[in-house]
Amino acid sequence: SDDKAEAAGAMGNFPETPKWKFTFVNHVTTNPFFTPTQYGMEDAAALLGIEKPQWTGSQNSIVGEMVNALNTAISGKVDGLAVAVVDKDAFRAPVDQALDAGIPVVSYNADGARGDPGTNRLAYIGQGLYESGYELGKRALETVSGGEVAGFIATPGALNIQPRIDGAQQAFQDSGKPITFTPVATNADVTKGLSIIDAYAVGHANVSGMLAVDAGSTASVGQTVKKYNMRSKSLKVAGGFDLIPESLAGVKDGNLDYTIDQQPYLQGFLPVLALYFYKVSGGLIAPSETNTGLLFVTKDNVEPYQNTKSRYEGSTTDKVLVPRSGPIAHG
Amino acid sequence: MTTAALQARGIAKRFGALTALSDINLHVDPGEVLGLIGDNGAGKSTLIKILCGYHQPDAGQIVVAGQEVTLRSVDHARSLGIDTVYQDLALINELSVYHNMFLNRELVRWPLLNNRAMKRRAERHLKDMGVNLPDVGVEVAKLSGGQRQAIAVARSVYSDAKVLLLDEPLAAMGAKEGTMILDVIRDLKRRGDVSVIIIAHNYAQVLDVCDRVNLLQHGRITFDKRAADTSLEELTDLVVADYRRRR
Amino acid sequence: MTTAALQARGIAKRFGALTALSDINLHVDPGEVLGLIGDNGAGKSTLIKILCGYHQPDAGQIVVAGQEVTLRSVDHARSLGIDTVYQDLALINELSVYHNMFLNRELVRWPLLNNRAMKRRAERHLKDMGVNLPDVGVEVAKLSGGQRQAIAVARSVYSDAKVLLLDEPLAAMGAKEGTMILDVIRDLKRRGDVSVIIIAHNYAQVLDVCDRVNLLQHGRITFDKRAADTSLEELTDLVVADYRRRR
Amino acid sequence: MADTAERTAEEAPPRAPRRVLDAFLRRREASVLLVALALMVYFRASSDVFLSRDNLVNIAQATAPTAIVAVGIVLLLVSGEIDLSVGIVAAFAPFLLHFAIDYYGVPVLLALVLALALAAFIGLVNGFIVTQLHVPSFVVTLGTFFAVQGLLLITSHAYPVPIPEPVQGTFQTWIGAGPWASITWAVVIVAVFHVVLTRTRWGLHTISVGGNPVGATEAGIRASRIKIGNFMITSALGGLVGIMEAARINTIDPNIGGGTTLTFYAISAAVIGGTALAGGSGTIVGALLGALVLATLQNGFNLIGYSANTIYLILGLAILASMIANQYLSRLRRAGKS
Amino acid sequence: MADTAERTAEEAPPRAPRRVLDAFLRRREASVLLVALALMVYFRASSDVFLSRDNLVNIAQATAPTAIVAVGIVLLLVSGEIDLSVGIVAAFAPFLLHFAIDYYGVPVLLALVLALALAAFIGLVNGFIVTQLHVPSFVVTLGTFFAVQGLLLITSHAYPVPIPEPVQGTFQTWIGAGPWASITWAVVIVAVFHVVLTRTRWGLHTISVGGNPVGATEAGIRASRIKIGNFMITSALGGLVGIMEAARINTIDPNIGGGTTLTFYAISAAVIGGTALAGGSGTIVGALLGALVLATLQNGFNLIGYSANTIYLILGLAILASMIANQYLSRLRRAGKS
Ligand SMILES: Nc1ncnc2c1ncn2[C@@H]1O[C@H](COP(=O)(O)OP(=O)(O)OP(=O)(O)O)[C@@H](O)[C@H]1O
Ligand SMILES: Nc1ncnc2c1ncn2[C@@H]1O[C@H](COP(=O)(O)OP(=O)(O)OP(=O)(O)O)[C@@H](O)[C@H]1O
Ligand SMILES: [Mg+2]
Ligand SMILES: [Mg+2]
Repeated sequence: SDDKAEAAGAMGNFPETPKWKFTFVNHVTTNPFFTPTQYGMEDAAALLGIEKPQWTGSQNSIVGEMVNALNTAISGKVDGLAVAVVDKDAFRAPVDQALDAGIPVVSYNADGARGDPGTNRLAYIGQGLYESGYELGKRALETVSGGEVAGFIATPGALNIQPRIDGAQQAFQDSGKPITFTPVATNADVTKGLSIIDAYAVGHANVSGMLAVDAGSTASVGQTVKKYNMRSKSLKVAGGFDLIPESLAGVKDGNLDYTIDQQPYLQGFLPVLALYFYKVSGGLIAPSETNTGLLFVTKDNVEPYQNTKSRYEGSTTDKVLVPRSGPIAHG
Repeated sequence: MTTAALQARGIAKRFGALTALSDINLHVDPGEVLGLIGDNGAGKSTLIKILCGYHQPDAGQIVVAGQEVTLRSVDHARSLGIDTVYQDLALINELSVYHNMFLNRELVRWPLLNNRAMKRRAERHLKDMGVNLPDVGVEVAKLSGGQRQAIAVARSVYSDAKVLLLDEPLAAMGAKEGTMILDVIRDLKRRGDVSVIIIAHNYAQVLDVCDRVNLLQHGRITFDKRAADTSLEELTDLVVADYRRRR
Repeated sequence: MTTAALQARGIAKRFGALTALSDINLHVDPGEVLGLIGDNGAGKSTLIKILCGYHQPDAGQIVVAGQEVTLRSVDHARSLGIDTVYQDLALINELSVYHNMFLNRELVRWPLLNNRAMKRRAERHLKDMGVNLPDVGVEVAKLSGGQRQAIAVARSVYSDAKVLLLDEPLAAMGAKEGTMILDVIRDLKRRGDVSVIIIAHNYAQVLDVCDRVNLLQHGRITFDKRAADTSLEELTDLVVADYRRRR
Repeated sequence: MADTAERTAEEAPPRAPRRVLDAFLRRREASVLLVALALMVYFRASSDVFLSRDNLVNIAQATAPTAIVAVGIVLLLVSGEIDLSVGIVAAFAPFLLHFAIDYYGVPVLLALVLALALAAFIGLVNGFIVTQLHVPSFVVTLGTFFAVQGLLLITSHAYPVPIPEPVQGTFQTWIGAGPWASITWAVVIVAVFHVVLTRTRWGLHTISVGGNPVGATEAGIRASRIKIGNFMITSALGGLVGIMEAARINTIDPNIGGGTTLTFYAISAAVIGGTALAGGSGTIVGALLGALVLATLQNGFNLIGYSANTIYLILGLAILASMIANQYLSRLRRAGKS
Repeated sequence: MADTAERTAEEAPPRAPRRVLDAFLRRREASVLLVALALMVYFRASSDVFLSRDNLVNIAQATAPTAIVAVGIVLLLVSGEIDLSVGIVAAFAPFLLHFAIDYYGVPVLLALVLALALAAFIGLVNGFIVTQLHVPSFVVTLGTFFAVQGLLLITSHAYPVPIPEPVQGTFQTWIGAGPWASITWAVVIVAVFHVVLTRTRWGLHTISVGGNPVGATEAGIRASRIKIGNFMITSALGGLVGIMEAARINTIDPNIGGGTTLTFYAISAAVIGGTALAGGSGTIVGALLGALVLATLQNGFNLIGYSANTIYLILGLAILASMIANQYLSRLRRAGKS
């Protein structure tokens, strides 16, 4: 059947197209955050009958390596590019070069600095890291009004998480409340990260907030809160990012107030669609700015995340239909 | 004629463009002490390293007690009763004197090393040889040249090997210590079942302890006489003659 | 009395609990060859390493050509004209023969090494000494024991040092090669301006080439005679006597 | 050689406490231990809770994985080799356990054995290529590092999984989740391999092979066997650490070990403890103490609460200061021995 | 020694092409070069554009930074030391340039000199602690790694800055942004230091100090001076690479060098090129070729279109295969020399 599809080369009402190959350039290629992004990108490609996009870039947010990967893709004459523009200056020239070579480029997940995308990409599809960090802080401010808040970050300076912590810090600053926000470095090794957060907790028994900006640290915050029963002490808020099982368990058990879902699946799925439309329409359908949104997973809505494994959250490779019923929560 | 304890037949060895040994035929009988002499760089050490299984020869056979064998490794040769003192001594600087003396032949009270027994035996053997060390527990890196050599020699002499290959065992030894080692070798000879090949540049010592002398020149054995049938003068002449001819 | 070329006064050296040298007084006059003998582990090499600036003494003074000096380093000693052949030879296995011969005294056509000149000179010197090598470009790791020693000796002997310290320069040398080195030393002596301290265990060679002999025992110089006034028998007896007394 | 310079006379038996102190100072590990103790005193002075039970557990848990991997690293460094892949083996092993249990229904203990055996097999491959094909271990293990990372990411889809049901409970506690579980494992493993390195033929030959490869071969020691064995031990220990840590953090995460981070810490612990990178000399107890020093530094400064950027500066300076002190102490120690 | 075994007779002068081939094969770097060429042939066969000008620029730009840092690493490894901090120095140097120009108005060239001098100063500190205070270089440079990382994050607030105005244009092109700029620097630096290592006293003494530390000291070589110098060279080269990369990627990013990643690649390039971790032997041209092999592998598989997870597996296996081939070739080469 696969053969047939290829021979026909057409999907749905779309015309027969070459098997276009798109390349995603990422800053932390092996990070679990982007596992659903890769599923999204694969699923979109399968839907459209094009080749599975390439997932490449840097493992440790080294911009030089990303630029190399981007340039290599341009040399390789790929059909479309999605780039996480984690640095506003570094990608300007390569993106221009790609556009000059007739390769459409969109940015996803990160788009330069606030108010300055830096590159001439056709559109941005994602949700800003800085903004999501700001949201992390803002949500915490609903319950914290003073004291000490720690923000845990695995690798300071790394482009996938540093903007989040900067955003969170800004949120606290903007609030004007008497809160001291301290960024605390954990570790690339999650196990060391847990020990470090544990040590911080031991040394700061009266901390009023513990936030984290990466998956590992978020899970570790939940575990530490539980271990020292910090909810019964001065802790007002604990939260973080991403939906790995241990974080969800933390939310469920009330050790974490919330964890933020940046809907990474869409950050893979939508760029493929955008690039495909551009190609198939000869540029008539230009990619449009798309906010993939941000979702707070709290005790109230954590259950479906825990009880179902889905490609959409990265917890399984299986194709699943996630059932739901009842009214949809709204404001 | 008795079966030789160790025999080399047509041994050749090249290092890149250099032919170190071209056609070596040599044997040592049970209980015999053979002296091997030759200029620096003649290939004596190379030959020893072939006879003990460290180097593989490019051609030729090795016959141990009448049995043709391919020596796969030093360990293999040792299992056939061939033990060696190397010119570079093969000591491990990081280990103590007694561990070096029992290297790869450690006394074990399974699973642990029997350090006490090794220490005791090492002390006794070194004392028997007249070697006096600060302490057998000291690392060999800290020893003087002669002390190091004494350890390497003691290690082989007190093994129960059938064939001992000694590459310049006396080079760094003091006058007195050298004499004592020669005594030990003479004792072995008296026991009658150990064969020894000994390399030395001091011909007086060679004639003193050896039954027979071989000269290695141009990759071949060019001279083979009983010690009783030759003299210090003849040996010295042989070598100097060669040197004069070349000049 | 002439000023000694090199003099040691009350030199002492300890290694941890071990007193290697307790009170050494020794001198060598300009143009003199001094033989230093003693048992293995007596402290001869330790003394040489102090005289060449490698070890720092725990006590005592060193006087070079009448001037009391503190030898800060081997380089410093060398700048005062003291050059050394170490018992461990101090060769760099990774370097070629000629680089080793000129180590830390390289011929330079700034900023580059003058390899051609070093090669040429190395070849000439080694030939003069009767050393025959496959090639001076070969790494010393590949050489035989005697070849290595010849290089170390040639390096010092052909420097223009005022005082040569030779620690067992003949130990691994063949009969012929040893004799030739002794000839070279005799040539130096004839020139009259070079002083030599030579350590050797072969007393015949010592008496052959030295003007004076010192015996190092129990950390002290216990014997000091002109070579002409002593004999092989006396020297051998001295050492054996000590050995007998201890038994 | 009757004339060996004599030992100095001052050998009158010292009094008992003096003797214990002497025996302590004679040990090579003494100086690192002193550094560790000094750090503890300093941090205790800076923070009341530093010596609380909770925090000691925390330090113990941070020490254990580094120490256990460092045991293997010491064996390898002493035998003249290195292993960069051990950290990724640590990440892979718990996934192997998970696959065996959740996909194939293998009983827990058997799955543990299987996972460790597969880990050891990676060590075997490393050792084989190093000793038989003569490729330097740095490149070989860089290659297996990438290859195993690829396998890990492909099979795990770069996504964490929960601890398998049958592992939860006793087994999980016992293998790593219990407060003192991992440090107990570490101490036992350190003790065993300390004995192996210092008191068995294997250890002696490991030292020989690294100290003087030519000499060891001339003495008939089979260097390949020793090295391959040490690669296998290292990988197996790495695998154990991975499973232990997964149990402790209660999730099987592809980021356990942080790629090369764990390896790096382990090498650092080994070197801090007194193992030479150049081979031939090392101490396993020292590596444990090295891991303790690193864990204490990290814990102490985090307890005090330095912020992200500052802590690196402080940590770096503290490492330098500690190691300079360590060097100074061990020179004192050597002088004191005389 | 007249009796030295003679050279075999087959020394009739071979014909010219044969002679050139022989001279080539005699070089130690020959086997790595062959591996690199084989990879190029393979990738050319897999992808038409592999040898396009654009892609060659990509490969050149990926090779250059690793190769330049590897030059310093080779010098250090040969002299028996290592430097883990060089990657973070690379990240720090462009910030130093930025501070000097944007905050203090220092002219560009002077700022470059200042930045490199400060980088070299970090090397001086490393070298001083290693040689004078006798702390192993692995730990020292681990300490400076953290300390400099702290300084970097504190002063940069962990946030990238644009290239200073005065740097933009000619200077930027010339130092790293031009398509062939960085590889030109790399080739020049490799050539210079190849001569330094093989044809000057400094190089000879570097080899001596690493090959036989006792022997070198006995010969009067001042090991400390040599080592400190090599630490300074390495740090300065690291600084240069940082500035070069900042110019190329058009941003001053605190993550240039990726912490230890650049260092790691440089060490790998050195070892692949034929430098021994144990000291005493190494080749700078080999390190360039090692960097080329790594860059080619990375580029080629990316061009073919492998995705992240798979690429690690492939890359790892390719490293192993290449290095086994390399070892095999160099054994052939050694046999062929005879
Ligand atoms: N591994 C090697 N590689 C290359 N050449 C070698 C090697 N080993 C020895 N040779 C060469 O082979 C020749 C013979 O060396 P060998 O060590 O056997 O001499 P020898 O007779 O023991 O000399 P000596 O009396 O000086 O010890 C020498 O020219 C030496 O340079
Ligand atoms: N670095 C050191 N550390 C500890 N002990 C040492 C050191 N160097 C030498 N010794 C000890 O000092 C004593 C004298 O050694 P030295 O090398 O000076 O003897 P030597 O007279 O040269 O002997 P030989 O004739 O065997 O060469 C020996 O007992 C030796 O073990
Ligand atoms: Mg020999
Ligand atoms: Mg001596």
